[in-house]
Amino acid sequence: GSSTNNSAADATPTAAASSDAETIKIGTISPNTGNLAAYGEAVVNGINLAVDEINAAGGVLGKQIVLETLDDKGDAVEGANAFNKLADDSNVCAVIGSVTSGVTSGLAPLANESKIVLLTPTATADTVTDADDYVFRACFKDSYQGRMAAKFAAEVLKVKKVAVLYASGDAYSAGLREAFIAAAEEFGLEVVAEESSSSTEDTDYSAQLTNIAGSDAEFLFAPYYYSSVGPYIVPQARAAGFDGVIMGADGFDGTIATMVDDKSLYNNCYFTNHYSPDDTSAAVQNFVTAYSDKYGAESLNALAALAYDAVYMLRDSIVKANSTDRTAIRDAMSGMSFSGVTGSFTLDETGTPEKSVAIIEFKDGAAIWNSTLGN
Amino acid sequence: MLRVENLNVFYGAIHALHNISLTVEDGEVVSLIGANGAGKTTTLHTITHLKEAQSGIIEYNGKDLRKAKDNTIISLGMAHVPEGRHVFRNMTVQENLEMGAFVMKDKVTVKRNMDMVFEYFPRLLERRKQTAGTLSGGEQQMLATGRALMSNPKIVLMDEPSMGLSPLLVKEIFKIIKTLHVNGITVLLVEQNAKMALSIADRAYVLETGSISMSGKASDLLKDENVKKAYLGA
Amino acid sequence: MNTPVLEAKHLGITFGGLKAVDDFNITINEGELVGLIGPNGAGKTTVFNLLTGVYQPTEGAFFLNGNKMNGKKMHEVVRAGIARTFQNIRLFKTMTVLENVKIAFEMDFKYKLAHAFFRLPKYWKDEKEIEEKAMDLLKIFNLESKADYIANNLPYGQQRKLEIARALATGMKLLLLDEPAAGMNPTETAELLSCINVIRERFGIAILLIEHDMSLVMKICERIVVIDYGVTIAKGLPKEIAENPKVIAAYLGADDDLEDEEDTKEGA
Amino acid sequence: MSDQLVTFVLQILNGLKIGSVYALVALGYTMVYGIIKLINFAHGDFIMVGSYALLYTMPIMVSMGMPAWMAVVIAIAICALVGITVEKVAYKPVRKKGNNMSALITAIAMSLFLENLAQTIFGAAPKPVGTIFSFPDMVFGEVKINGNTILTIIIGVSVMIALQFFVKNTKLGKSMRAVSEDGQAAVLMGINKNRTITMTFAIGSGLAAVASLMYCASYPQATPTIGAMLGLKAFVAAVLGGIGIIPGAMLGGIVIGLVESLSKAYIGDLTGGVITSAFSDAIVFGILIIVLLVKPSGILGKNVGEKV
Amino acid sequence: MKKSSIKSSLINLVVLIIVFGILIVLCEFDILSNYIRGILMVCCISIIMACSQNITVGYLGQIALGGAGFMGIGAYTAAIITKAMASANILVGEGVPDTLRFLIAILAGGILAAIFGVLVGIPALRLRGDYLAIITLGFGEIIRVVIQNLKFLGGKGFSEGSAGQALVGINRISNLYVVFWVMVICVALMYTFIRSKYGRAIIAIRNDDIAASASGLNITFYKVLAFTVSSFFAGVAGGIFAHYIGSLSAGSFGWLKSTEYVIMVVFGGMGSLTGSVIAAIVLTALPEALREFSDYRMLAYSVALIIVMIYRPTGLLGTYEVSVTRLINKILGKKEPSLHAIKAEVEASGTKEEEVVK
Ligand SMILES: Nc1ncnc2c1ncn2[C@@H]1O[C@H](COP(=O)(O)OP(=O)(O)OP(=O)(O)O)[C@@H](O)[C@H]1O
Ligand SMILES: Nc1ncnc2c1ncn2[C@@H]1O[C@H](COP(=O)(O)OP(=O)(O)OP(=O)(O)O)[C@@H](O)[C@H]1O
Ligand SMILES: [Mg+2]
Ligand SMILES: [Mg+2]
Repeated sequence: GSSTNNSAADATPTAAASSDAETIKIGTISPNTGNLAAYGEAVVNGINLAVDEINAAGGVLGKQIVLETLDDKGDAVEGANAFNKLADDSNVCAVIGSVTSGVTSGLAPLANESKIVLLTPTATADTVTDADDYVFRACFKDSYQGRMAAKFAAEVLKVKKVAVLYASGDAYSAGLREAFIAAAEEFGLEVVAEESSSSTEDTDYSAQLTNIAGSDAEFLFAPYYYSSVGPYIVPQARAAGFDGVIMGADGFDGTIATMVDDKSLYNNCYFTNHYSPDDTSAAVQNFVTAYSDKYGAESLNALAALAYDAVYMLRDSIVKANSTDRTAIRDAMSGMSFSGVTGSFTLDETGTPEKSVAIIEFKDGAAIWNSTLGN
Repeated sequence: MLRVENLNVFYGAIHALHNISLTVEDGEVVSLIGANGAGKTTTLHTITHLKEAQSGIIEYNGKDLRKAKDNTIISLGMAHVPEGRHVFRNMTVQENLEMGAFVMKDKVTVKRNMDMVFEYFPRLLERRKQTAGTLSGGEQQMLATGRALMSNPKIVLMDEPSMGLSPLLVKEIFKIIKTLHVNGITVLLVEQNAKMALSIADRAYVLETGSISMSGKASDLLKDENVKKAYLGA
Repeated sequence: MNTPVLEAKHLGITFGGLKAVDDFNITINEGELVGLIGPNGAGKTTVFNLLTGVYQPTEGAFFLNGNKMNGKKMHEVVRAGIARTFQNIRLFKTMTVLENVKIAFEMDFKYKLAHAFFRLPKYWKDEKEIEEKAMDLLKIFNLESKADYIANNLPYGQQRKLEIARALATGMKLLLLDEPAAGMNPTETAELLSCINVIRERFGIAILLIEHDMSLVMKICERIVVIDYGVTIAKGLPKEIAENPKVIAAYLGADDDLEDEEDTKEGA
Repeated sequence: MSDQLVTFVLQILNGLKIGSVYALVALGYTMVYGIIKLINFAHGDFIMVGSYALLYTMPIMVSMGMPAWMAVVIAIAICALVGITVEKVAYKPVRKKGNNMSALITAIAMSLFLENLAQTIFGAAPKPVGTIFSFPDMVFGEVKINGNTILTIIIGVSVMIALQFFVKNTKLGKSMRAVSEDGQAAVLMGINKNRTITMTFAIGSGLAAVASLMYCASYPQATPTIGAMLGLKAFVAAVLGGIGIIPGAMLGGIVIGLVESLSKAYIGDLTGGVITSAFSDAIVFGILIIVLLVKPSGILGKNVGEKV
Repeated sequence: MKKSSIKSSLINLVVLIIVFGILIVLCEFDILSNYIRGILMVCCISIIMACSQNITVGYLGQIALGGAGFMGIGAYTAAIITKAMASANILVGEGVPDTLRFLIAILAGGILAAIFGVLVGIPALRLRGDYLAIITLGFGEIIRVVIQNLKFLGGKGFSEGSAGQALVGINRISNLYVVFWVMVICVALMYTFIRSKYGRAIIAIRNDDIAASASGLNITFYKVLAFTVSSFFAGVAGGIFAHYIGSLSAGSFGWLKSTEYVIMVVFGGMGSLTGSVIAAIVLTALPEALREFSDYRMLAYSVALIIVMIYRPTGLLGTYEVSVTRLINKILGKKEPSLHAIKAEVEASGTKEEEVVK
């Protein structure tokens, strides 16, 4: 379980420089600048929050955790440089990162070569953890999440005709779309319209949504991030005349902060998530409160929660290994069971959690737990 | 009217003008002659702020020109026909002439001046609506000269106004300079065509590799053996 | 003389309603030097532009050694044998004098991409040969000592000469010179004149010359063509032209109280 | 109307909606390019500045009892100020000493700078912009026209006409043209070159604020990087229409918007799914390339070749 | 001339061997960390890219913003080829060095990029200046979008591929020693190219294209040639990149990446290959050196760029080429008229003059 009894207020500074023996150094890699910086920000906040809590509670193995937070700008080369820098530092016992699947795919082989754990909180592309022994993640993978969305559509919402809108240039979005379509067939859904945008950073989806509204789809699967869901996709879909269900994946988490003034537009929207913010469990509530107090609710989303959990996963592994040896940590993490903000799970042989998904629904501007689905 | 004293100008490390001094009195036509690269253009450029001086005095009607803002020079009554014409290539002939009267407020005078220019250069009237960039070399030269006359200048600095012009037009240009002279307008004239320049000027300066080597009454210089040899091709 | 070097028949071009050149005819024989004069804006430069493929004629045709040249691009015309200089000097300003000339030996360079990439012997041989040829050309213009200068640093007069040298390097049969003496003082003009004489002797090429400096024109042109408003108004020997009343009215101007132009630049 | 026709009309309207925003941004681009021949890569980021300015001043306006859109007045002032500052601090010194290329690089660097500065100040997380105005939609049978789209087009056309008049007929406008063609000669004519360029930037950047108002009305979110793609598209629009030509920018913006929307809507069906709507950016560039090859200076561009 | 040129080639070779020797020693004795080695690898890639872009941007004087697109073509081609070879068991296994596959792949990457260079160059180069900039940018974006949507270029590739995903599992067989020499050879080839009639023609066209055709140069041919050569080397750089990073996403070859390399060219000096080399190293290392400042590093980077552009608009070297021979002569106290130094100065003032005279 995760330790949750501390508020952030009395956290010790994370950058405290003390001698090697007294601290445990963890490296992190995320896009802190550039156009993905918003994701990096949430992840870094989540990590900092967890580390501050752990340190305030006495650290790990009696030592304080020190972070080395590096930026990859969302660029593979920058990511590789950052990773090498961390791997070269023998004090760094594990690396948390990176955020996007694109960059993380590039880091995975490096992690294996340097024999250091690479734990990505958020890279959901299926291939990320496939080949490499040292690569783990805190999130479920796209194929799983996409499947769950289809299952929800078919079994809970009982819709028949579905449409898909996705970003073909984005690994996350394209991966989810593939999984959803594959599962749609299995669950007897008919895909009546499929539209795409070139990236998740587009601002205008009206043309595609007009087509979708013109089809007889009752359900739209749109795997995008909150930054486009809130201001663009949902309002534009409604403006185009689509009144059906709009469903997304964990990228939807955080939409509340990006909604336009008319919250009723978002009714009838669902998404699969790693956790539910209104879950009454202590772990979730403590996280939500602590995060909002410290960084504001604006950037609170699944990315932050996963990053937060990643730190605790790593802590648990270190405790279990009772050492900061890189390989020992790997061995401890392999197949570990964990329970945190984003649920309770066990890592499968590739290093990916098998966990249930929470289905969240928007109701008049609030995110409300709807149900929990598992395989 | 115009007094230049101990002027020094550099292009990077190249010392283009060495301690140049010259004066132009009210109503005079003064010629500046010299070989290619002697610094004639540089002198004119420095006077109208197209080039910065290193040291020296430029005084115009008692006013320190070096301290004046560069775009106010024309308002002081000084117009410049620059070397290389510098017409506004994408504007029509007429628009170019209007630009010449940019600082003038009185529309009637502008109209009158434009008519005067068209009278000097009927060719420009024919080409009134043509964009200046497509004019022939000589036509552009006329336009540049005409444009400078649009602002009722008291003094005109002319840099090789006859360059590239047909013999007929060369005569025309010199006639215009004479007319200006008669009308009391002061002219500082830079010319390769030294013989003609000297023949219409009151006084002249000879510039040699950035220094004034000779000066005096134009008619005297015209007879000077050295000048004849070097610049008149005698 | 069998076929003339250049034969232009009824050449004409229109710019948006303006007939810049109309029914222009000219025949130039080997070794001949013909002058093309006329008032500003008469269409002289435009004739050059037509003859070098800058513009395509809207009417007529022209032939080099009997071969039709219409429709050819500029570099094709040059390769066929017509080279020119420009009214506003166009040098490769940031390159050395030698490089400026070497460029124009394009036709003589035979080495291929592979030779260049790997510096095979053929590369060295060609480069060396052409460098020698280029230096020979520069010598004619007294520019050999300036071979390593950046073209932009040359005084105006020498830039003009370099432009001519570069044109010669193309190995042309007909040279078009557009106001080579503009902006030159009488002394420099005289030098230019002797240069032109030297290249005529050395290369035996034909030259078509645009110039407003009548002292030069009258001295070296064997024949003169006068155009005005794009139309040919006179053709003939220099003497005839100088006395032609039409030419005087349109171009030369009558003698008057100002100093006479003709002898202004005369001398040396 | 048949369903297909309705959809088609709707898609045209979608195109006009984004196209009119591109047009507004492109006007600012063209304005600056027309005068100093600089592709001001930072122009898109001025839009970003405008959005943040709106975001933070709107609540103030509302609390003072004024309509939210009045915030644009302050946004214009802020954008103009930023534009002038950028010009003075970076572009002017580079223009004095440098060449085209160094100016272009400076503009790109300035764009990077503004984006990163915004991120440092406002954070990377996207911020929603409240409702600026809700213009009633117009309904014609089955077709519903978005009020904001109509307003954006009206504003775009008015700005275009005003700018065109301004450049052709006012003294400042004429001095802008003169400076753009030959700065040295312009000074000789008595034109204050620096002031003219400063004014150009002020106007161009002020326009960016207007553009961001209309942009935020349709796409209500501010992030440090919204300007990047928007700026690029608008620049493409300006080039397509004929850069430096004011009506060209307007036309280019609308054309790009329409191409984008129609290609997103129909390309999949037309090509049997080989090319999907995700190619819309590629198609926009493809159209641009074709237009430029046919007409190298853009749709309304004049082809003034160099006189030899 | 031939003799002195052989001499200076030899000197350069000796210097390179010494540098390489130092590199081997540093690597073999583990003095260089993986981190530094990675950066050195990226430097080599950047050097090839910057030099290749210098051919179009610097020497030909055309603003081209599509370099990364060609790099992408090279990268994907090379990656797909080694993947195919690996799965078909060609040139793999005991005794066959990975380097052989690597070299074949990057060469193929270069060739395909060059072919696209011709295809793009012929229409694009009819335009000039800012128009060319936007059109090359457009081609670059089209290339990116197409790659993004090709199924066999995503995921595990081939029939297991999935569009939009990063192409993963590329053999990381770019060895720093090999890459070093590939980089040296590329730069040397670009140097000999520029110092031949081809390079001269390209520079002449930048100076004055009308005068160039009046000298008999087929400017379309030379422009397309320059563009093609530049694309070829960009493709080679892409091939190396693919085998260094091990996974590719089309997003990394967008126009912003292209501008990064153009920035290197301008920073080092348009028309100076050694300038590009230096700039590639500096600008690759600079963001790394600024890591300490984390969030502020991109701010610092952009400010640094602006400052350089203000105080040194022609870039660090202008058109000056650093030469070891000259350096040695200088140390030995031999005087040699340094022609190119003069040239650099003229160009500096030349550009300014152009601005004034227009
Ligand atoms: N922009 C410049 N950069 C560097 N040197 C220059 C520049 N302009 C002029 N010079 C140099 O300054 C000197 C004087 O030039 P200037 O143009 O004033 O001569 P000029 O007498 O007008 O000659 P011309 O008869 O050719 O017009 C020359 O040596 C010239 O090379
Ligand atoms: N591209 C063009 N578009 C429109 N008009 C043009 C173009 N080129 C030339 N003209 C016009 O054609 C006429 C002839 O020009 P050209 O340059 O041939 O004259 P020129 O005889 O060389 O005169 P100069 O002696 O002054 O150089 C001029 O009136 C000019 O305005
Ligand atoms: Mg001069
Ligand atoms: Mg002419």
